[in-house]
Amino acid sequence: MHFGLTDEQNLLQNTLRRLTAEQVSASRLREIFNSDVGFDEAIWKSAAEIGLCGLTISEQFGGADLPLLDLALAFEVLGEAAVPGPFLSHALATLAISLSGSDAQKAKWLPRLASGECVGGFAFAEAGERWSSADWQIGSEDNRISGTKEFTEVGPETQLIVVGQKGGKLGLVDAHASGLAREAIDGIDRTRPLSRLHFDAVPIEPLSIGAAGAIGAAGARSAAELVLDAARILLAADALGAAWKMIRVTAEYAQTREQFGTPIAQFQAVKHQLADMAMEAEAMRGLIWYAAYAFDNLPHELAREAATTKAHVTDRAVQIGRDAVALHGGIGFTWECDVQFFVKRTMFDRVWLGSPESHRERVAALANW
Amino acid sequence: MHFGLTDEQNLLQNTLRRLTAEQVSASRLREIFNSDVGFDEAIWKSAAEIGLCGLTISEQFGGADLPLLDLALAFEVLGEAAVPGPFLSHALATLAISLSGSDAQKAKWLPRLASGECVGGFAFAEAGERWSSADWQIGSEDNRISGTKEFTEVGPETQLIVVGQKGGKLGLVDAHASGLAREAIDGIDRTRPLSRLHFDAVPIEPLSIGAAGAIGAAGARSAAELVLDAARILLAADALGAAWKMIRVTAEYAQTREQFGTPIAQFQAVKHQLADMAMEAEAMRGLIWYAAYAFDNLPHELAREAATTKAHVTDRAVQIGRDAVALHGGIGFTWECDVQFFVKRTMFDRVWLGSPESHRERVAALANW
Amino acid sequence: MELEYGPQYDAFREEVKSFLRALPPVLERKDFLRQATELGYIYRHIPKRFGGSEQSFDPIHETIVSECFDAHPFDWSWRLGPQNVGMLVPTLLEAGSDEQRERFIPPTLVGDAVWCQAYSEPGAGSDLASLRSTAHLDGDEWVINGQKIWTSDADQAGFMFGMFRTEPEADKHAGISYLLLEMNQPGIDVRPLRQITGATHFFEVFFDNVRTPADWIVGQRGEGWRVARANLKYERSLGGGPRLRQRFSALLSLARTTMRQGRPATEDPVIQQRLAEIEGEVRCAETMTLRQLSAAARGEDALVMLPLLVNKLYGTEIGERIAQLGFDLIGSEGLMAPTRSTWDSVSSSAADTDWVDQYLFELASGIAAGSSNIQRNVIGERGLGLPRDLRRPAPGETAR
Amino acid sequence: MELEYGPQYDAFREEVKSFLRALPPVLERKDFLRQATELGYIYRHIPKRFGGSEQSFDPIHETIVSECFDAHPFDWSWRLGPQNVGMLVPTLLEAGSDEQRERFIPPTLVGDAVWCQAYSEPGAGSDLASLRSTAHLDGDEWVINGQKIWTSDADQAGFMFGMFRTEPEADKHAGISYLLLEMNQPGIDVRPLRQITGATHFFEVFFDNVRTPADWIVGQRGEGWRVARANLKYERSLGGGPRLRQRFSALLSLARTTMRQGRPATEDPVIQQRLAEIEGEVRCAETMTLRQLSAAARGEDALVMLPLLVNKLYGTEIGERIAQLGFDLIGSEGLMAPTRSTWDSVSSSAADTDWVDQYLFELASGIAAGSSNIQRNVIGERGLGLPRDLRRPAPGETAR
Repeated sequence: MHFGLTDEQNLLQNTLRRLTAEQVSASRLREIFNSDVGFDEAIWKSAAEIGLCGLTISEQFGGADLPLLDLALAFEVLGEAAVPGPFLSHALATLAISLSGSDAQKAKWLPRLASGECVGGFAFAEAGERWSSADWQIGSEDNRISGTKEFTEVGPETQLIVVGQKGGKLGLVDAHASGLAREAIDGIDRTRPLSRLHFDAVPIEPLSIGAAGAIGAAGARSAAELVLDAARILLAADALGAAWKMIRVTAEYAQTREQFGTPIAQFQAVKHQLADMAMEAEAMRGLIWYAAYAFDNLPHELAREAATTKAHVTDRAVQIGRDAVALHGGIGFTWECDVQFFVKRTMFDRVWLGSPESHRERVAALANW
Repeated sequence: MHFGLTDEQNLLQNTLRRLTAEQVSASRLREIFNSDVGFDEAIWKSAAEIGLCGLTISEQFGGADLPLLDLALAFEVLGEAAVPGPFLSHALATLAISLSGSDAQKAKWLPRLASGECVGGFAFAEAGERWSSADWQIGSEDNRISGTKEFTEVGPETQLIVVGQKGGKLGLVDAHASGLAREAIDGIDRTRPLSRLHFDAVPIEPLSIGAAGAIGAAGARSAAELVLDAARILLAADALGAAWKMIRVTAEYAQTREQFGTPIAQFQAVKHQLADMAMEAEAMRGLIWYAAYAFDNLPHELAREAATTKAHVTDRAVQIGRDAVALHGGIGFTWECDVQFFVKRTMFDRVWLGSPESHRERVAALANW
Repeated sequence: MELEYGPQYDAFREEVKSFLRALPPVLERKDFLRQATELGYIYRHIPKRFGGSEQSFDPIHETIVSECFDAHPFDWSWRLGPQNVGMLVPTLLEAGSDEQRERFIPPTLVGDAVWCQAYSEPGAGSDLASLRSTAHLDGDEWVINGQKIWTSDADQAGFMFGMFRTEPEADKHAGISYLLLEMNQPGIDVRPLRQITGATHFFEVFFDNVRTPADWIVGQRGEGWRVARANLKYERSLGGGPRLRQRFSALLSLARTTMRQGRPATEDPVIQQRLAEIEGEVRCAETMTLRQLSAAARGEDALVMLPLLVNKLYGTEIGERIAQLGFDLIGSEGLMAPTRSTWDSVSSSAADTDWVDQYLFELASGIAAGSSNIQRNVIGERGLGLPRDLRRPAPGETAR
Repeated sequence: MELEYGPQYDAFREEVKSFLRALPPVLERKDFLRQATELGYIYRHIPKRFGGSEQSFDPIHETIVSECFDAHPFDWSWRLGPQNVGMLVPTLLEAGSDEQRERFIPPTLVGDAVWCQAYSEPGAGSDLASLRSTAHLDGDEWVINGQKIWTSDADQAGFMFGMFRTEPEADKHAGISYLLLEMNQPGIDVRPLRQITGATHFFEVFFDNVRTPADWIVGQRGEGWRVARANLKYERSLGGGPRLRQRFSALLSLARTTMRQGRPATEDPVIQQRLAEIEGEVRCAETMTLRQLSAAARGEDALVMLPLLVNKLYGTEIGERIAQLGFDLIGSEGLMAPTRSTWDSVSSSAADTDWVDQYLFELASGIAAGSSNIQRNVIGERGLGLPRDLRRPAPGETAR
């Protein structure tokens, strides 16, 4: 029995932390926030170099063949540093292909995705809160797809897009195919690209529906469902990292900021609020670990754990963000205060893929309440 | 425009406060709580002497002919002192007869109710959360009623009971009629008698359904509906009194109780909690005034105001009670601490006549949301 | 208790409405202000010799005017910032010299002199006694250095009023003076301050040897703190009831038009509960406002001390809940960048991204109103008679 | 990460289950304890010479035993109060004399010596340093005077351990000693302390010249504070995960059997949201417990410092929410007086009035666990490295 991290997992996080400390400075983030690119090629390349882009991809295709837990731990660090770039969608694309690609598809795409040379995307949501695979309406005919996908974490750098279709099917689309128009959206979180994708008879190459491949055997659930569960867990991990970052930043600020001749951290009202924030944040850590472990090891628990985790963690993380801003006082309300990167990051994590309320409905439905 | 109390209204509250200060001591309350009588004859008589039992009854029948607001103000003081006795049901009985009794019924009962010589009761709820007049199932045949009424604030002292029936009808029953069996219930709030009433072909004398009489003209609503709205407002007023009492007691305690060499009121965590409690409590005062004013003056607003008031005030009052206990520390958790009288009083106010949630549903339904 | 205003006020309301209806569609600010002053609708507390209408105290009258103005579909965008007639003018009336009053009040009332306020500093949020920007006399001029923050209208104002430390030896409050100065001069650097919402409603102002005449001080040296508080007696906050009702109505409209599983969100039981709970709070705020208005009209402010103490914090918390439910209702649209709001846009949210803006904007409300925790201290101390916080003794001070 | 316990632990679990299944339906406490000790299921940290099973540290082993015991439908009502083997025994092992260990530990383990704990006093809640009950030496006996509160089992205990002020000159903590005494003697007055729920789980104990031998002191004079904390190293709170899961299950059963408009409350969207939110919190508590168990088993307590600091307060808040939803679910039954619970009844609520009891009982949880606000201080200071609160300087002390 070991419910904790291995030395390798700690090393993974620390390696990534060193990278972000060097490359993802507050001033770089401010540049990103003052633009609308949501991507930084240098950071992407450095992350790819340490293997981040292929963490769960099988070794035979150039990946590290690690479980989802390790990917979630990496995402915690991405959230902690608000690392810009479509890491989430890239990871989901690699999972989709690993789970349901043919041998040829894997051989063609996974090595390029693992190296980061090819930036993957994942387009699935449709207007009207259609996030879940059961709700997707757009289908393809003769391997050509038409319709609009919303809120995709896809930017100009994206080359390959896994697209969700009616019936929970997945398919591969060249991001630069003719007939595909990308409409950039100014999103709440400018560290992640956001686009609306208009498909007009764009060629799409199907992936098989069932889950087969390097990662787990999850019974009768489709690859699309598994990928969405992974997304729920990774969003939560990202939010945990961002939440802890805001707590640390706020605790430091409270020790330096003086009011009435005293560091505000000495006022109980401030100290207790920080204590409550730390309590909420630390309590979420094991929840994420467990859900990520379930992805690879407890297929029958996965769906419900993932929904609980997404609902709980992203909900509380946003609240932690709001408290962090309030504790900063006026400065917290400015564009110049670093807290904004993380507040908005958690807002994205909370809304993308559906609200806490919708995930709690899912928790109830999955248990037949 | 005057949204405040008149000198007469302040006098009414202060007169009643003097009475409770003299007669409703903590030790008397403790005796009541250690027994299960829910009634104190001496207190009842004193209250009757200053006119409390007939406050809204018309002068021609020996009452003071005051609006519901004045009754609500009196109930605030009853809550503030946790005055034992079925004052609520008595008031509802007088309202029911005033609103829908025949001249003969009024002439027969109102003077005796106004003097307090006759203790009135009101029996309406049925098992399964059937509090609203639309939900009452039990009817009468040939002016005889059979069935069981739950959670009645009726004790051995009660002499006349207004009983709600199917179709929102009301009728009068002699509390000592044969066929009527009173089963005493050990209730959460021992300052109020609680009984289950079993009717077995008990004679019942009908009141007219429509509202007519001394108090207001509220369009098409039945007397039963108006009486229940009055009940909602009076419960809220009682809860407001109890809540403010707990705040004052706790604020005093916080100034005398020392921990770590300092009165605990100097700790921000304590002070801010008390400030939040005071804010919630003071904000409720005008809500109750307005709803009570609506009873007599704004018939079209009444139903929704009464539901909002009952939901909001009793919900927050119980929370104030829980905070008051917590701020008292260990002693607050004991039977010997006076706070328990008021916590339990607000619990009664919250649950009787239906939960805040059910009243919020009503608020939504009445606005056609 | 009587909720009707009575026939004379009803007639007055009709009069104001008629006045507004009779206005031409485009009207110059000055013409409007002149007419409204002549009719006694505005500037009631200001003597006629300074351009006011000089009338007796009547908050119901004021409330009716403000309700009618708010309801009239007029382009009010030229309205003066509240720091002008709401802060500078009463301060001068209370503590200014006759020269200052005559010179500054009349042009301020018609918008010829526009002011900005310089109180807050980056290091001094709620704790104004720790202000560090300084002014020292050099001949017959004050020389000002330092930095102010959260100054609205600094880009368009011709004048500034503010607090500056003039007596470096004196203790805290005692060292601050209240000065007036012209904005259009070298040494003043106005920089927009971008908010978390992306919008820019405020400015930072930097002072590098900025000059103002020696007699542009209001009150005496070291009295700045008292002078700045002088206008408080003119400022009766009647609570945010009407404004919260407006915002709740916008929320309800949003819920009515938001579809969830094919039905309006207002039919979703979870949303119904949240809406009804918020409406209960809004009713509380509205009835607190009514109590305060009534008490003000009758000169019975002592009866509403607690509502006066709590209404700001209470309104802040309701605003937060309205914003949160609005943000939840817009669902995925919450992924969009906020509309760049104007300061007042929160009352009229319509587009989904306005709710993103409001959700972020609400973060400021607890901060802008003076931190909520400080208000809790005040409620506890003045409202419940609790003792003051433990404080750090001054250096060398011996504990008793 | 690996959530399986592994084959040897699985086998051990089967062994414990078999042992329990093989027990006769009625079994004397002593027989049970003797057998369980011989098999090494209990008293692992206690040397054999004092009646323990003296085994190596293995929290997984302990967890399996406790899970199996809890799940077995056995009449456990004779279980010893936690103050006996959980507090007194480790304290003696750590700080007692050999004579004290030999005399008191063996009978305590089999329930022949039953203890009650005397720490809290009416004037000293979370602030134990301000204890006022005294003991002074009179020849070869301590003479004890004062009052203790919140003492469970005082009606049946033959012995008491507690903290008394023996050095009136010394400062706060330094003046307290840890004494043992016999309950059956004149001068001791045990009075039941009725709780807000109406039940009586605790007692007040009054001391009027109560006597105990001079050598019934544990540790040295003035070391009582340190001695009382000595057992902390034996007390590893692994968090309340399993217990909260039990309580959540009871809540879910209640919701399943509560009908609302003809359908189970579990189908009510408002209830579903509340249940799912609470379950999220319960899952957090359960996974924190797992983290702590794993860390304990691997000797890596430093990795779970934060969970150790927060788990009590976190559990308290979840318990409060479970109790509130339960109370809401029972609806009108909330008007009934609470069931007079036993201390442990909260885990097995079935009757509606049990939920009334739990609703009131939860009021105590924040208090019993040491006030929640004090825990927040500890989390802030030890968990986040924040400075200590401002404190009132001692008389005469000069501020720096």
